[in-house]
Amino acid sequence: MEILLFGIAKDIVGQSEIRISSDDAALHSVQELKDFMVRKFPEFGKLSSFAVAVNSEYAQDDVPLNRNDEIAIIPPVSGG
Amino acid sequence: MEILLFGIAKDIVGQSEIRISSDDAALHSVQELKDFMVRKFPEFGKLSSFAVAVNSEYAQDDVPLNRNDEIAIIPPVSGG
Amino acid sequence: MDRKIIEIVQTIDTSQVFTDLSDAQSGGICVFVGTVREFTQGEAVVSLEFETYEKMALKEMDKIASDALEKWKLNKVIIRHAVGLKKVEEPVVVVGASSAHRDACFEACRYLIDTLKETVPIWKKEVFENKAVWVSAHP
Amino acid sequence: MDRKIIEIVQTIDTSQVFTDLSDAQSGGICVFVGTVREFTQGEAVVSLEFETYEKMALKEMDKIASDALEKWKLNKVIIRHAVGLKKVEEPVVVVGASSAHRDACFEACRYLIDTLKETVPIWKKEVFENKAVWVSAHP
Repeated sequence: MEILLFGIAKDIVGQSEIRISSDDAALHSVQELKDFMVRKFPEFGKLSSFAVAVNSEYAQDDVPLNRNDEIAIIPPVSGG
Repeated sequence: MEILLFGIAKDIVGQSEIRISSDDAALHSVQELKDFMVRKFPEFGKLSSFAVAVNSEYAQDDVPLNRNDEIAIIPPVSGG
Repeated sequence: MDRKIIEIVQTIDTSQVFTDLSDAQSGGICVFVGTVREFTQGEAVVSLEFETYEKMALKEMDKIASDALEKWKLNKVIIRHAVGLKKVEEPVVVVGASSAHRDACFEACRYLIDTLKETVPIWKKEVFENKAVWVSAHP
Repeated sequence: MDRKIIEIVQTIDTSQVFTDLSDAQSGGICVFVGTVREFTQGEAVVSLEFETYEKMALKEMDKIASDALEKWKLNKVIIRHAVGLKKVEEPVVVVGASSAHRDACFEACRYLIDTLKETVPIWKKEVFENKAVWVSAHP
């Protein structure tokens, strides 16, 4: 599973994408992905908030994740 | 006394200025000028309203008129 | 440097206004442009004609700009009105303001155009195919 | 003809926006431009860097424009955001709308910028002399 990273998320992880294999963790939902990220990179727990996008749409915590989904971490936006 | 006319006021009178001599009328205030205009050109009475400017400032009805003032009839404005 | 631009012009160049209002202390610029609309209450407008009492109009526009600078924290304010014959889609008025934060420039911009329409001695004649009407003249 | 202009660009040309929004059925055009401000809480900003998740940002911008077209009677709507490095006074975002009457374009313009700042995946890094900060990232 590939996760796209932007803004401060990219800085925290140190790269613009992270690959999570099923050996690392079995992530079945947005909530599980968020928990995993905070566990693996505690800096995520210090953000104001962060969202997850599945197939380039904001996804609620209960949205399931599938292998072919395009998944992205969306830290607090600050456009404009 | 010269009175500047704009917009529909110019159309009503048929010219862009009107000269009122003291033989025509003795106009001592904005109110007297307004009354004179409505009497002489009844179309002024049909307007939504009209104001008078003295020395290029809106003038209340009780403002006195002096011979050297720049006086103008201000029909309802519609800029923008 | 003057923070107010107050002008009556023959032709409005809308491409210029953001340069006029730009400022290093501003994070936001809000601009309203009034243009000639093709239809008024279902009737096709051929053109608009704007006339002004220029000396007084400039004074009134300046008052509005000064009031806005007092009411809100603004960096620059512009009120530019065109006179003469204007065709459909042509700009007739540009008002705008720049400020550090967007609340101020939005509120000021609205105030500028609303107040201009109430107080500035400019008159608009709508020219239709078969008649011409001074706007707002009659009840 | 499409009534929405939705773009992510490297450089914003503010001189173009009124032409983009001009329409024979419109009497008013309201535009907001966000620019780089020199000081943030008293500290001198050297530059801003904007990054985006472009595919998703364009989708979210399109939703905002469509919502505005539903909420108000608008003729055209624009949302154009710049990415990359921006210096003080440079424009970073342009939003705007045209409508027959000015209420609609003012309200819509405000809605466009407010909603963009809440939902569109664009991130701004403020670069100061001695540090760089992702805006809004931390409480």
